[in-house]
Amino acid sequence: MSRKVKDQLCNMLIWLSAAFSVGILVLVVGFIFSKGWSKISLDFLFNDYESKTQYVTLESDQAYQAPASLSESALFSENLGVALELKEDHYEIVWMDKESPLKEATNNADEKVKISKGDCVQQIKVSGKSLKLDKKTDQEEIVKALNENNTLVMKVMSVGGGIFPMIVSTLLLVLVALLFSAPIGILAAIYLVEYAKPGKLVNVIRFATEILAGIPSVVYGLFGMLMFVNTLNLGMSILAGGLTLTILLLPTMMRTTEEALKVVPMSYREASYGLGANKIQTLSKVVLPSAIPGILVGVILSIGRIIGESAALLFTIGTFAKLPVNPESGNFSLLETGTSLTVRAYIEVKESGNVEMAAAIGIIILIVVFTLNLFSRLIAKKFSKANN
Amino acid sequence: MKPKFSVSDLNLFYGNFQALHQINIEIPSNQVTALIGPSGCGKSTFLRTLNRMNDLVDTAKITGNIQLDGENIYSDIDVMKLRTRVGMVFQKPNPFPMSIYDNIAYGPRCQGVKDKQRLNQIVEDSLRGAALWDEVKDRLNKSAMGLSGGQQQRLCIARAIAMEPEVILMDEPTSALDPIATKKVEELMEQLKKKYTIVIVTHSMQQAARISDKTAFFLMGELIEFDDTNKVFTNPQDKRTEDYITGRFG
Amino acid sequence: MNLKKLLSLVAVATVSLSVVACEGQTEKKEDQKTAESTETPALKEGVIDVVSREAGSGTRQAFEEIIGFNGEGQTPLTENVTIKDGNGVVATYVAENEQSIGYVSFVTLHENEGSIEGLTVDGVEATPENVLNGDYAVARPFEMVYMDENLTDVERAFIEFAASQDGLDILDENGTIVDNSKAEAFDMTKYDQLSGNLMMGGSTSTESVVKALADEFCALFPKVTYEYNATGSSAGVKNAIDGTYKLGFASREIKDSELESGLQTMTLCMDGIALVVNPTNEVEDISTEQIKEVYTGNITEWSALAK
Amino acid sequence: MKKDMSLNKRRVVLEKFFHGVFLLAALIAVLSVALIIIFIFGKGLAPFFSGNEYGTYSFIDFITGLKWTPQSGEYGVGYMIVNSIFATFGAILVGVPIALFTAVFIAEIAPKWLAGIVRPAIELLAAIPSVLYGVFGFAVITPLVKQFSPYPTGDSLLAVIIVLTIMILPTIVAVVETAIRAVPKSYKEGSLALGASKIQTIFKVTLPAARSGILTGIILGVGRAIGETMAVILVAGNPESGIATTIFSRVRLLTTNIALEQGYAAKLHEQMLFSTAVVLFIFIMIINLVLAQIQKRGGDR
Repeated sequence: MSRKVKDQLCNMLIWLSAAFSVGILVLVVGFIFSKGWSKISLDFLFNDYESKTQYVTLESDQAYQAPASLSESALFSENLGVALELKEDHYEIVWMDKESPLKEATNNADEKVKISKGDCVQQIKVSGKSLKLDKKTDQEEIVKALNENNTLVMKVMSVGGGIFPMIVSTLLLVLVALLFSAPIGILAAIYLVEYAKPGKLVNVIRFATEILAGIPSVVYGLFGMLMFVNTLNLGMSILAGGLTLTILLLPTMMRTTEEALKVVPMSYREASYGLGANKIQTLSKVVLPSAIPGILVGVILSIGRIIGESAALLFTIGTFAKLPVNPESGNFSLLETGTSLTVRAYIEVKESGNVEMAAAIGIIILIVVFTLNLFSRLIAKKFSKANN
Repeated sequence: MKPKFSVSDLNLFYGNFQALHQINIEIPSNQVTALIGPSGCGKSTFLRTLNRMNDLVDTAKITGNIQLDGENIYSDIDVMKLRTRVGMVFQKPNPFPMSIYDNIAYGPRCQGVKDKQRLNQIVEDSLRGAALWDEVKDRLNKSAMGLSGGQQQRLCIARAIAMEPEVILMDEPTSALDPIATKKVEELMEQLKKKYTIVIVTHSMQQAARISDKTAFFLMGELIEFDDTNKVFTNPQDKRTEDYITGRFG
Repeated sequence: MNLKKLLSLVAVATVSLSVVACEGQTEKKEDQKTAESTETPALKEGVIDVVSREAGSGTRQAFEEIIGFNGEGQTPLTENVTIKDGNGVVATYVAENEQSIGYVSFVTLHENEGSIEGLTVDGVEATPENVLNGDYAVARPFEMVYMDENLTDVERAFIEFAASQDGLDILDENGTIVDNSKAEAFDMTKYDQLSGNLMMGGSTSTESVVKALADEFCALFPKVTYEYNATGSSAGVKNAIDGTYKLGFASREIKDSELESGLQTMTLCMDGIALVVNPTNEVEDISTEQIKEVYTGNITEWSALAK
Repeated sequence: MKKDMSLNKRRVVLEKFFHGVFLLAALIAVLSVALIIIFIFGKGLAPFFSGNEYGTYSFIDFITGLKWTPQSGEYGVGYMIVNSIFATFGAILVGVPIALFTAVFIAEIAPKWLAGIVRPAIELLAAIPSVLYGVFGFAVITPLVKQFSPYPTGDSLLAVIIVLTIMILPTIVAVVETAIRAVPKSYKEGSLALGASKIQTIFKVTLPAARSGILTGIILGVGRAIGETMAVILVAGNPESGIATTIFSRVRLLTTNIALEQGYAAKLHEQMLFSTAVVLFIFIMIINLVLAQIQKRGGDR
């Protein structure tokens, strides 16, 4: 084959490979967006995941006007100033008067309860009789029950399906993991590049880091469970997950920081020493400032890895989608269980075959990770421009 | 006149390769001493022993004795202090990726000088001392990377002067510069000679003849001859010096 | 030099293979919508694609015990089986593979009504009633386990609620099988203002049912919160014993060895295991004997089952 | 104006302190590996020694066994080891050339604006969580493979290889691209100056010069492929026995075995899962040792 043809073939292969790589990305991202886009909404982002059912007691003392825009199929109650409408198999609140007693509803423990449009009313108990609301219940009976003017107990369910608890747990995980792995990783890399004399000790450290980088995340999951959950008795918790991720991230942090430090020209160090500066001054004033772009890349890579990690968290942080809040004290606690976005996405597919929910979570993750990438690229560019 | 550096029986090994053999030399103060010789003859290595820059090379080992004003610099002394007394300018200009001002102020700041006024004064004096003040005085906070090769080298000289050293070591300072910039740096050295002892490694024998008072000729890690520059260039004692100077080899 | 030659040689061969796969893939994307129109191999001649659960799953252990295979001295499970680790994934897999057969809990069948079809076993419909009257044999208990000394009154109230008429109604609504003939209504007044956190966990099959119970319970006692970690039946039992979970849940009989440590157990309800196939599958009924033959690999063709 | 050169005690102590801190941080990596080994090997190797409270199991049967049926007490990971090797080798065979060519494309061939698009695209590919690759594989790749497969199911070694190839692409491309860009310009100019074409320069000068970067990329690719769990668990089929005879046969890998049964395992069964982790761990050690040797010998000569 003449050189020209060989070149042509190679060139074609190179373009094809690049097209294949980008094509795959478009396919995977396209699939995720097509499957998950329909579920994306503000509620999806901020609602609780689990639906919450409440018994609320209501008294009404005035009559209310139905709004003009109400659709016929909606049932309106003058007594409570609220309209319900049958959606598939449950009745949903479609309209509420501003002063409706529902706004001041209290539950069995006399705590105020927030009831909003879209919540579903499952049952009404009034003057001794209880009426279940589903597609089989007779609509006149519902209206009659709604309009009986004495105390009424209503069973209201706020529909869940949101991923807010998972977002919070994931953010806490990122914080805990970075808080430990960044300092250790950076300091370790400084030792390896600036201090270490070639010899047995450095080889041992390098070999250990290589091993850590190679260990599959499922093995980290087992180790995390054994060490942090059981032996250190942290139990399944954000902290246990965070510590497991810390070790998992160490090699990435160390390697990227090492690369960043190596990129700093030796002449800078020589110049600094030549001016009588000592090692620490040289490090803090010259070497580290110009290595920051590289270190930032390491941090961003790690955040991306934390958000994407699932195997290492399966056995360490729990699977229940709730805010990591201590029930007694009511404030955030790292010792509480929580579940991350990816772990929940896996369980959605595994346990209920819910590909749409997993894809929707995937969309959120992609958006977060992509903005992180963009953000770090801008910073890196700004810093490198400032340096030379 | 007491010598600035008195070097006795100096040997240097990189691992098991011996780079310097039994060097004995007395470097006079407030004069320019040139070190010449073919590449790889150990002149740069010798220069770097004077401010212990070779410590950065793990495999380097030194025997013998170097006295700066009578004090052995290889005893247990503060190497940082040594390097503030013995400044250095490298072959390739290596300004920090910072502003011109910060480059000059770097050394003093490392030694704990914080007062703004004093720093401004040091920066101005050093830049004037390096004949660079007029060219950069209105863009002190611009990045030093924007300067030309010659300006960058003079900036490095100014940076060294800012430490108020007693000696300035120059490792082929002009080999990376064009002729005009080289001329400027050489004129500068004429000024510097008055205040500082200068030891310069150079490939160009014309440069050595032009600016140096004394010249030392190195060959294969040995000091062959060391004398007044015009004596070394007009009637060298050792045949090997004569061959090198007349360009027969090297 | 040789590294370069090896790489380009390998490159030429494999890139074309993956490009074909990639072309196939992109084209696959378009015609996925018209999957129905491409004629699938005639079902009758098709090989049976046997699907089972992963070792240790409560649903699988109960299924194999009742049908009577894969245990000590019994014929083992067939070699070519696809293992899916969860009711949901089994259901989705069966929904998308015409020739597959799998087994899921009634709860999952109840949730995936349209996309998969339950077979009748020995002519008996897979419904809670038939399990109650004993005609439908393939069922297993949902067990709640706890250590008595770990319990506070929140847990005791929840246990009482689960056994009460209200609790059984909820279990019934979620597709499990309860015998609520003799249960009385839950008396809320016995417990004045309850508060605390119900720390629960265990089998994945019982998760949705226990959550339904806990939702109702927390509606009655708003100061109570709950948490359910789906970490598997064995983890449920293990954590109940060491106190990580106050209440553990398993989707299988509790082994005597597990009871030694003083573990208390209570059967919440029964849950049938339904044999499910793809809706396009013409087979309606399967006998217990045939189930054993299929899952031990003696019957491999759908034609052997078609009436 | 002599500055005496006596030692400044305070600064020397400070210097020593920082040196200690940096060293300690570096040792944490060693400590973590030691802890992992102690815990995983501790629990994983227990069944092979007498006196284990949950009963013993022969190591030979474990390593060479072709059947994994915990309820009948048989724990053989032999077939999983072979399947894992097949899957990883397949992914490297297909993935490395593509990744290499893509890296060359970004670093050398593509015009600046196009490289500016392709590079972040590849980075985003690396950022996609493996669970989503699993979902993609489950919904798109297995149905595709089913069309070509003699078996009624798409779950297969081929599906695993395709998913793993996609996953290792970004890892290898990133490392190789930086290695190519680190090759000094003077090499390329030297080759072009001698009349070599752009493509020849790439293959004859640039790639050989970036050899150590390419090898590192392959190391990372192998490590990522052998360790992947969540992306392949939904497409592997995970049968209880059998080495893959064709690329269409179902496979169970070492990693999927652990993730599948960890929730349900107890006593001896759980220990055997840790033994599987030990095998995986030894795999990683071997891979690192072998490729570290190659890198040292074939490195930046």
